[in-house]
Amino acid sequence: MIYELFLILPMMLIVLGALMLMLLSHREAPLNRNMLSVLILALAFGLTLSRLGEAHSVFVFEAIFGRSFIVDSFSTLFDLMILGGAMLTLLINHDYFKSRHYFDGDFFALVLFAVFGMMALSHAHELISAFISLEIASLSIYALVGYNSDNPKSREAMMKYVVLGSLAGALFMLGLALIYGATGSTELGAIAAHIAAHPQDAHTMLIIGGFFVMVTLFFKIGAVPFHAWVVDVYHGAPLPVTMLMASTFKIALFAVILRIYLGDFAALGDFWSLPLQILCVLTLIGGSFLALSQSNIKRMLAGSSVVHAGYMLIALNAITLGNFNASESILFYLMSYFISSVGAFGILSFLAAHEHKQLTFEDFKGFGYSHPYLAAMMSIFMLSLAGFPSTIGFLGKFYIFTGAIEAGQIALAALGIFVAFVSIFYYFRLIATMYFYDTPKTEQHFGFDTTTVLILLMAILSIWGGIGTALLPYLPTPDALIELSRHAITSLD
Amino acid sequence: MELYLYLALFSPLAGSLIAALFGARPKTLFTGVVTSALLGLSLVSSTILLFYILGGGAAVHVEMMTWMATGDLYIPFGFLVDQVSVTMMMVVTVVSTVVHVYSIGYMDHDKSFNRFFAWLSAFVFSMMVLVMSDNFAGLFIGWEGVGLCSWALIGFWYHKESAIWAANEAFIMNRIADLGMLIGLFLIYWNVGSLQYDRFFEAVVTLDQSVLVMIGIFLFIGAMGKSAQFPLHTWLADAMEGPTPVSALIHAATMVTAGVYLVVRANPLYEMIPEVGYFVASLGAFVAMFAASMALVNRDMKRIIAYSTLSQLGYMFVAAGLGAYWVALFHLMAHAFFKALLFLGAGNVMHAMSDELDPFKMGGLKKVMKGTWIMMTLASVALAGIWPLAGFFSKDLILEVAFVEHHYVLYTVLLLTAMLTAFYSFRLVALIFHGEERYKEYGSHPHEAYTFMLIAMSPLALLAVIAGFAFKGSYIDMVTAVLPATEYHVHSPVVFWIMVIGTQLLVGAAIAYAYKKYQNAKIDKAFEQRPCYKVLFNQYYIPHFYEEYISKPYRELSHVAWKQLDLRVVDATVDGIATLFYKTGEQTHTMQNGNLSTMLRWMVAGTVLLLALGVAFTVGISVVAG
Amino acid sequence: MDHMNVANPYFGVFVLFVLTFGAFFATTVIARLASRAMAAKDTEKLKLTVYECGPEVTKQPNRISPQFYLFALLFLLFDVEIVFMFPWAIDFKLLGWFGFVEMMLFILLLAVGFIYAWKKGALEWHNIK
Amino acid sequence: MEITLTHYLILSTLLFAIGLIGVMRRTNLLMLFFATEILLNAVNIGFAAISRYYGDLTGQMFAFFVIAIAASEVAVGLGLLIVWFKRSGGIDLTTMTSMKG
Repeated sequence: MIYELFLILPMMLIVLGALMLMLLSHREAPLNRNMLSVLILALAFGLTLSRLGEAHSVFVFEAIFGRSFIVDSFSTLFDLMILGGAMLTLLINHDYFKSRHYFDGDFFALVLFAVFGMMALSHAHELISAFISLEIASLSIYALVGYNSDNPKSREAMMKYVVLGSLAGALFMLGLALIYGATGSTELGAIAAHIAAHPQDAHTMLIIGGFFVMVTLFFKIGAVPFHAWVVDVYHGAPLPVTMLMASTFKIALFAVILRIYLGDFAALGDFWSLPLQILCVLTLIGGSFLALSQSNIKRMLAGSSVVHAGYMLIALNAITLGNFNASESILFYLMSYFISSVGAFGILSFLAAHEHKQLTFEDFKGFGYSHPYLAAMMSIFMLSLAGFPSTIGFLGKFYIFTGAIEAGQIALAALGIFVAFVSIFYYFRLIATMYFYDTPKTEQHFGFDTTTVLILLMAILSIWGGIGTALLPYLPTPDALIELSRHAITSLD
Repeated sequence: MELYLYLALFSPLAGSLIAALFGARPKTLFTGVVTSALLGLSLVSSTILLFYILGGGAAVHVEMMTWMATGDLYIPFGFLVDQVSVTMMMVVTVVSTVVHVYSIGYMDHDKSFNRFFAWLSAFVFSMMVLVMSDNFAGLFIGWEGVGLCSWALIGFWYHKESAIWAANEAFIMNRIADLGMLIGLFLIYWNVGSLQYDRFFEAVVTLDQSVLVMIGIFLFIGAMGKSAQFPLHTWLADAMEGPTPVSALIHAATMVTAGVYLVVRANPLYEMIPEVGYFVASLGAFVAMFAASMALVNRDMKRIIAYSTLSQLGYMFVAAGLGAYWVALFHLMAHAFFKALLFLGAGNVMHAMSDELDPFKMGGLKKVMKGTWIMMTLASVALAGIWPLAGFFSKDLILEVAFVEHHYVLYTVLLLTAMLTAFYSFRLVALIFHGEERYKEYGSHPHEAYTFMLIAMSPLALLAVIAGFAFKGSYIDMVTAVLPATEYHVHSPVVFWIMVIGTQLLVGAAIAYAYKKYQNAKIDKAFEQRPCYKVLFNQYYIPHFYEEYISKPYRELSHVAWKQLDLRVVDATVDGIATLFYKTGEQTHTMQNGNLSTMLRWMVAGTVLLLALGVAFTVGISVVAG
Repeated sequence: MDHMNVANPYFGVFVLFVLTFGAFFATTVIARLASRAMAAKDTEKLKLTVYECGPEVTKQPNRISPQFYLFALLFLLFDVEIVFMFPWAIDFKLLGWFGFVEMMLFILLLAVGFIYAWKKGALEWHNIK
Repeated sequence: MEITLTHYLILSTLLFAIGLIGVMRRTNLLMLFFATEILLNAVNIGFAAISRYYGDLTGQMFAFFVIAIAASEVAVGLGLLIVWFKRSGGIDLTTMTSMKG
């Protein structure tokens, strides 16, 4: 009982913190709300960290919740990634929060609610719970997207996201109804038992239901053809929210996708693989087109996030074909994408906070001379996102492609490599813009504060993750990360 | 020895980092001196390694770290100094040290002085990684690194539109080729399970012939990009937009020879697939001739030298393709010395003439620029292949190889090219240094370069003179320890002497003709109207061809794809029937028109599509199973 | 339990989705056809303008305060939570103390939301600008 | 004629189809929210019917959850709609195209 309480303590902390921030929001701020929420997240992070590495798999309060709520090594790792991600997102936007007047207490309460939803998502062992968690996270994010209601773009983005999101939610529920009809349960274990107990060709209804569930999840990660919202919503949302959606929310979504694919629907892998392959191809190509045609950096990064989702779908496809090792590559890729994209967005946020720019390519002309250090770091992030060797992004892609080849998906791996080459064009466009134009502005002073230090940290991580390993023998390495994810995934079996 | 290995490898990196620290500051002489000194250190270490290897020492092999180790994937990261790589190290360090010192003077007035040295040293480091790596992964990292540095250095004067364009062109062409190379590496890894050279070469004999051919072809595609072989050659001439020391170091002596190095390094592979080797040799001979012909009429000093580089790379590929790897490497080395010298001389001339590139606007410069004149003449003699300078020994060997291997067509082509080479080299020398002082019409006031720049160039001049007869013997002894030691001798001494003397006479005649024609040449208008002149002057219209048939259609296509195809596809799937019947013409329904309704329709359409696939698939499986 | 019994008719989901698309296109086409068929063929501009010297049609200004909608929304939200109390009330005796505590927690959470709305001034009727 | 599970399920799917058509056809934002409500309630019918078929009450509990979630979604959506209307004076979604490309 006490142990189980301890297991869910981090989540309770987040909820209580969110409620507290919510109730305090009308007061004059006695202390920095940003730091307060970071503190809460850090506390939860520390509590979760104490469980890392220890193998466990517990259905929490089985008497009350049934088997709908699980705490295992897998969810622990994902909790850490989500909490860490949210923490870094809040910290790196420190300057941005200070520069805009509309970030009051409610904002941080909503962020914490969203984080709670994401954590619950990684713990859900039952589809209704998964849906409710998804909705908690999504509803908070809807509100966050439209938080600056004075900005028409922000409002428009929120409206689009809400309408599309409710359609996606309805599809999820339809799928759930079908699964419930086919198996009589929505608990993942019971579904798996049902699949095992019946012949392969008797699952038509279950598979159709599964498709609808997947459509919703793919909608949320922005796979083509469910991507229409991505660019507009990322563009319209306030920068910190864009970061939260691009990195942390995606991590949580992959938690539930992996749990469904690896744990329980694994036996039906054959059925997913063809549609998934087509989705991969569409996502990789469509995303590249999206990213290529943008003139705003935020929109370009949004388009490229679609492509990155496509890479992870390649690995997902390898999983459906039986190469379960590919799931580590997804985890690693999530981390590498997180590091590089948070860094890149961090620079955008720094600029937006200090110079109030529109963040188009135009604004970056001569950036390499007005801000040499930030420009160098931006180049590192772009290289890492493009998958240039000796960055963490390269390793991430390398694992994904080798995993795909091991699963026999050579064509997809080749397409992935090709798309990676295409991506060099739009990432290098930014680097070229930064260095190949003169600027009338003089060099700006580079000061160390929360934002810049974190950006620097991300840059170092990008490089260290790519080459680090044996240079500094006693530091943890990307391999350690892979080991960690492998360990986490064993708890799903 | 390991210490020297690390010193040779990492001192350029240290220099680059130090210079980068001052990257955005105004010029400080300090950075130039420090990077040059560190390169000198690298040169000394390489020399020590060279003497160690020459003295019969075993190849130095260190495994520095494990780059990736997870599960079945184990990529150690190590360095290897053997007879082949030590040759390359010497070439790289000698030329780059000279170029660094020279650049202190050449870049004297540039406001981005420090940035230049940061990139230049970074380039040297990448190149050292490329040649010293003991596996294909390391080679590829170096390969990408030199590409990146070359991109930054070609576009160094980023305020010039043409420089940006040239940098991007070089980068894109190289990416296309790198894609081929990457596929080759994947094939190797896929079939051998390792990217280590030794593991791969052990496994070569067991692999299927077709696999080997595929690997050979894909690796060579990579080499074609880096070494600017036809049809990816256009970037090299345009890369001359960069500063001249960059052209000397990167686009003449080192980076462009990386392709040759790759083929030489992979010699056990190419031994197994002579048909690919023959293709390499034929392409090489073609490029040699093709590039030389373009150099004949060009009116841009640096481009002429660039085409000559291209042509000499062709020679190297002939040798490598025919299995004479050590000959290719020997020519690579000799070529690096005299070609870098030629470029640096051209740099002096450019400085003197305030960046004028047209040799027709010079003439008679030997009076004011005696030192440069002597050095460029020496380099041109070496390039033309006159005894006893370096070019004679290496180039003549390649001709002999072609002859001995009974490839008489290749031999003839190469012989002709040798004449063309002599002609265009001395056309350039004659136009610049001899004849009337035409520059006076254009109001230039030429002056000799700083003395220390000339002194910096002198080691290259010395090497261009003696590299042939002084080193040939010991070089062959050393390098044939790892490369196939085939002797190429024309058996009949009579034939041999006829060949040698005949070649010398032909080359001499070409030189004489060049002097006669261009000593006092005015621009010959009638000659310029001839079609063959036009074809050559416009580089066989290949850049036009690329622009017209690749770049333009690509732009058109993407435009059409976006505006038309997309419109049609969306309307066909979403609004299809309606638009078929009615030309609504209200507003374009592109994919991202920002309209929520379109988004919703996309979403539903996608769901239905996925569902249809899923159902078709499951029904299919049920039918098969049932 | 014969699951195919359920599965077979639901197999029609797919068919219905296709029909949905058919219906979507059909209604689009019919609407356009109809509007074209019934539209006045004489498209003389003047006929479509506002009558002679008549003033521009003004919209009825929205006299209902937005606050009213906010109230309605809050009512909706809290009202819907009743559905969770209804089954609890029916089985109150069966669930006993455990159920009671659980429901109190639920109501507490609702109360937090209510306090929040209150403090935010969402319930102040006269605060209309 | 006895009304079986099949009939309920067909009803639910028909409703879902109607909702989908509404989602695709409507340009009035309010109508869009109506359409999504129809979608969710179509699913509710399915849940209730299947729950009855299995004699398992959980399905009906799911329906409750769906109602609550639908309400919160609509609350968020309508709240935004009010703001939208106050600022732009209309709720037609064809005006919502300030971002494109």
